[in-house]
Order: sequence, then C-alpha cells, then structure tokens
Amino acid sequence: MTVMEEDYKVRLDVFEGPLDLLLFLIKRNELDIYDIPISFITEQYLAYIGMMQVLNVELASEFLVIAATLLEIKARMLIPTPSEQEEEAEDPRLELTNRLLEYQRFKNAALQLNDSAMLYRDTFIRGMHEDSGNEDLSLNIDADPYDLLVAFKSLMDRARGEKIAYMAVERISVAQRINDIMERIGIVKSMAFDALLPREYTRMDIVVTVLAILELLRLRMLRCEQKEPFGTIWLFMQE
Amino acid sequence: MEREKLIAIIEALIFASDRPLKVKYIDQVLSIIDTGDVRVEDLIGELRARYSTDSTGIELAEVADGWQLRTKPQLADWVKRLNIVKPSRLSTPALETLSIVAYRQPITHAEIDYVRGVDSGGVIKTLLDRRLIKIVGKKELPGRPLVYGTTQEFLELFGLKDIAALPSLQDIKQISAAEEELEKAQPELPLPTHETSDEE
Amino acid sequence: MEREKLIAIIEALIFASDRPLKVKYIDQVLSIIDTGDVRVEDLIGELRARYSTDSTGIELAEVADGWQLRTKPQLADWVKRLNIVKPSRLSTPALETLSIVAYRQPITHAEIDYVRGVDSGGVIKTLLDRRLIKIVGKKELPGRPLVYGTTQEFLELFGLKDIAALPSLQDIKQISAAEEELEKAQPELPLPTHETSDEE
Repeated sequence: MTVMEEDYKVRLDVFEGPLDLLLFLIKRNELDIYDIPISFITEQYLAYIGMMQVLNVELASEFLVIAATLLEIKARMLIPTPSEQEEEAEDPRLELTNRLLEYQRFKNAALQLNDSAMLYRDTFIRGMHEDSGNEDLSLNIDADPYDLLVAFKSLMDRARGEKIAYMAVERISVAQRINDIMERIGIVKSMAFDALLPREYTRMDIVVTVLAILELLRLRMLRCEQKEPFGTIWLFMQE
Repeated sequence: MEREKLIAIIEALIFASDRPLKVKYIDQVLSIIDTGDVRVEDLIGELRARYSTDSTGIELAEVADGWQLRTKPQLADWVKRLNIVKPSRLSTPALETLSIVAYRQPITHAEIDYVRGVDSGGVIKTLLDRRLIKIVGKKELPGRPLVYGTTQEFLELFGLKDIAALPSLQDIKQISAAEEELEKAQPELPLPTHETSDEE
Repeated sequence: MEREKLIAIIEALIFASDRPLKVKYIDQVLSIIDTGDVRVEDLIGELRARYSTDSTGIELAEVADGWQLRTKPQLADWVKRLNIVKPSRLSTPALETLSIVAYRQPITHAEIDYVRGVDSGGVIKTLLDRRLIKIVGKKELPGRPLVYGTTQEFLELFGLKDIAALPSLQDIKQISAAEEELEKAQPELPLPTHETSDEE
C-alpha cells in the first residue's frame, strides 16, 4: 500500500480528471477495459479519493460524480437478473466503458496533434512585415461573430470599470473595514483574504482591506498564513 | 507571359501574404493577364519542388486551404536559437479539448465536458481567445447552447491543409471488433469476475 | 557540416527574423558547431546569387546593416493587387463600432461615441460605405438624430442567420463561469485545518 501511495503522490497533478484516473488504474493493474472488474476498480478509485482528502488536495466535484457512478454500477451488478426474460438487459458497465474508450481515443488524438509540426515550435513563418498597403484597400473582410462579442464585452467592461472608480470615493473607511472584518471572521474563525473583499471590488477596496488587515495583525487580533507563494492568504482569528 | 515569370509572381505573392494564400486569390491577381491554359496549381507544384531540396531552409506548405512559406521543421532548433519568437505551447487539457472539438465539431460545451469528464469552461475560453476554436452557431436545444468548431488558425498552427487532413481517430486495440464482443457477451450478463477474459 | 546545409540554416534564420538579420547574430547561432574556415559572408553571397535569377520573386537585400528577404521591387504592382483582392480583418475601431451597433441597435452616433469614449464619425462613415450598417430611422429627440442598425450584408459576412444568432454576453459568461465559480468558491471553503482529517 505504501508503494502505491508513493506512486499516486507522484502522479497527483498528472490526472486531467476522473476518467483519466480510471484509465490510469486500468492500465496500471493491467485490466481489460472491455471487462472491467467493477468492485476492484471502485475500491482502488475510492482509495485514491480518500488519499486525496487526507492530503488535503482539492478534488474537482467530477471525481465524486464518477465515484457515485461506480458505486451505482457495482450495486446494479450485484442484483441477480432473472436470466430468462432479461434477454436484452444491458451490461451496467457499458456506458462507462464507452466513455473511457472515447476519452482514450481523444487522449491519443491530442498526442498526435502535439506531434505535428507546430507553428512557432517546429516551423516558423516570415518574420519581417512586408509593406502591405492599408487595410481599407481590401474589398472583403475576414469576419467572425466572436470578434464582435469580445469587442462588445471589453467595451462594456471598460464602461463598468469607470462607474466603479467613480463611486469609489464614497466607499467605506479603514475603521469601518476593521469592524466589518472582525464581525465576519468572529463567526467563522478563519477566512481567505479574497473572501473579505466585496463581490465587485475596486483598487481602493483592496487598499482599504489590506490596511485594515495590517492594523489587525499589528494588534495581534488576527494571524495570517500562506501555504505557498501566490497561494491563498488565510486569516485566523487570534484566540 | 513566360512560365518562369509567373512562378516568380506567385512566389512573391505567397511571401507577401501574412496568412496562407488561397489559390483563388492568386487567380484573381493574375486575372488581368492572359495566362493561356497554364494552371496556377501546376506552377505552385513547380515552386514547391524548387523548395524541396536540402539546400534550402524554407519549404512551401499547403496549410488551411492555402499556401505558405515556412522554415523546415528539421531546422527548428537553429531558428529557436535566434530567440525571436515566443514559443507556442499548449497544455494537455487544451490539446485534449482541441482534439475533441476538431473531431466532433460542431460540439457544445456540455458535450466536451462529458467526453473529458471534467468541466472545460476555462479551457474553452482560452482556446477562443487564442482563436483556435470559434463559435459556429447555436444548437436547437433547450437553452440554445453555443456550438464550437476549429478555426483557420487551428489549421495553421498544426500545419493542416483542412480538417479532413486530421489522422483518423485510433484506439490502442481495434474497438469495432471489441465492441462486437461486448455486445455478444451482454445477453448472458456474466458477473464481472477478475480472472475472466483473457481472449485474443 | 556541409556548405549546403549551412546555407539552408542561414536562409531559415533570415526568413524567420522579424528585422534585417546582422551577420554577428548568424555567427552566434552557428557558434555551437565547427564551421571550419567557412565565412558566413561567403555563404550569404551564394544565397543571394540563388535569389537573383528572374525566376524567383524574392531577393536577399542588405538593409540597415543586416540581411533581409523581400519581394522584388519590379513585382510591387502584383503584390499591391493582392492587397485589394485578399480579405483583411476589420480594424479595432471598426470592430468596436460594429459590435455596439449590432448589440444596441437602433443607436445614435452620440450613443456610440458615449460607449466608445471617442468620436466615431469616421468609422461610421466607413461602415456605411461598406454597407455593414445602415440608417434605420430618426430618433424622437431634439435634433432628430439618425439611428443606425446592421444590414443584410453584415449578417452574411458574419455567417449569421439573423441578429438573434449573435452570441450573447450571457453566453460568454457561461464559458468563463467555471473559472469564476472556482474563484468564488475557494474563499468560502472550510479551512485546511492542520489538526483534523484522519478519516478516509
């Protein structure tokens, strides 16, 4: 088991999702993908998830969805089928098997894609820019609706940003912010830094919040932790 | 006009174009002169042959339904030593998502998520921003979800002539045969025993 | 390394470089191999001779103390014709203005200016000339300003069935919703406590 744990730990960040993990378990145990021993694989899968929880790795909810699927298949396979009349009963594993095969197919395709002569990695086009005349010369246009959407969205974002900046003047003071933080953190005992910011915040909000936190840290009313560079900053209530 | 002169013009046009140049635009440019019964495709073929010798560092590639001059892939390490271009890299999720879109287009966000088993929203956004995929319409389903397809830029990035030039999807084993077996096995519904199935 | 191979590398380097390439950079790139007593200048001379025949449309020119490939001056008229024939992308101001008209039609000149924060007179004129937008009426306001909307040509150009087929801001939110939710969710998560969690 310890060897296995080591193995998993090394591969932690390698899995793209639950299907990827399942494929790994199948390959690693040399199982037949067309005839998956469902209780065995479920056990392995759950062991992995359990380990992730012990290691405090944040699991995407999709991992749990597939865990539920596995358990459901396992249950359905345990129900004895009245063999005569259930002629066309479907193998409960069929959908999962098909998904795994399909996913594996695209994993292969992705590798193949990556093997092709990629522009700016394996091959390069002319770097120098010819004096191509101005674009209004052209009579036709290369158009894509997404361009419109992106242009419009950035205009809207810009407009919204201006409005917020204008209102920033009447936002709250450092003292108010301190009260606010202590009130909220008093309930839950600990919070992430960004959770303290209003839903839509301006630069001024960040400044005010940081000043408030610094003050609280100085007064030893809060303790502050960060697990890794650029990671989430956690604030703890100092008992 | 002589053949050699025409080839020179075509070479200049392809060189000057910042994107792969379609034959139809070459035809349009040349339409003001009488080219007799010379076909542009044939001239391009000759030009291509000229660039195919080992003593040239450039090749003429058919990309995104057009023609483009590119440095030869086997010289990539030398060109990279110049440090002039940002190297392009795609993450594994991006490559996975891109291949799903490429082979299954038009496809919705939900369908991509189903195949990958994880939410692909962030990756889709990145690929849209990099112009490797695009919105090609909306599906006639409740909520009218957007459907995605690949772009010209996708073809250019991977040096593909068109979407049909993608290699066909392959399994490790032959699926069709195996699926039949699965179907054959179904009616009996044997419980999954760990020691079974050592066929083939 | 053979002379021909070296010439091919130099050709690829000059081709890929975004400005005239100085000989000293070529020397640097080649410094990892033993080129014997071959001089880069001589190799460039050979490459230049290769491009000097009438059957090529490109020439190797010495510019700004470096070497650059460019189309031959005598073919300039052909290259110019290409710019007329080939489709181009819309400029950012044109795209911005077009998107405002598309999403907010009918809309006045003043309203477009307000959203963009700059005068859009010139762009509106261009878009009118290109028949991508049109005057759809006058607004019941002092001065009765003209209001603009998109045209049939606009729909055709962007491959849209009707104006409702435009992707909506809601759609783009869906795409990036996953990321945002992740960010939103994080702060609320229970703390990774150091002393707990020995259950499995």
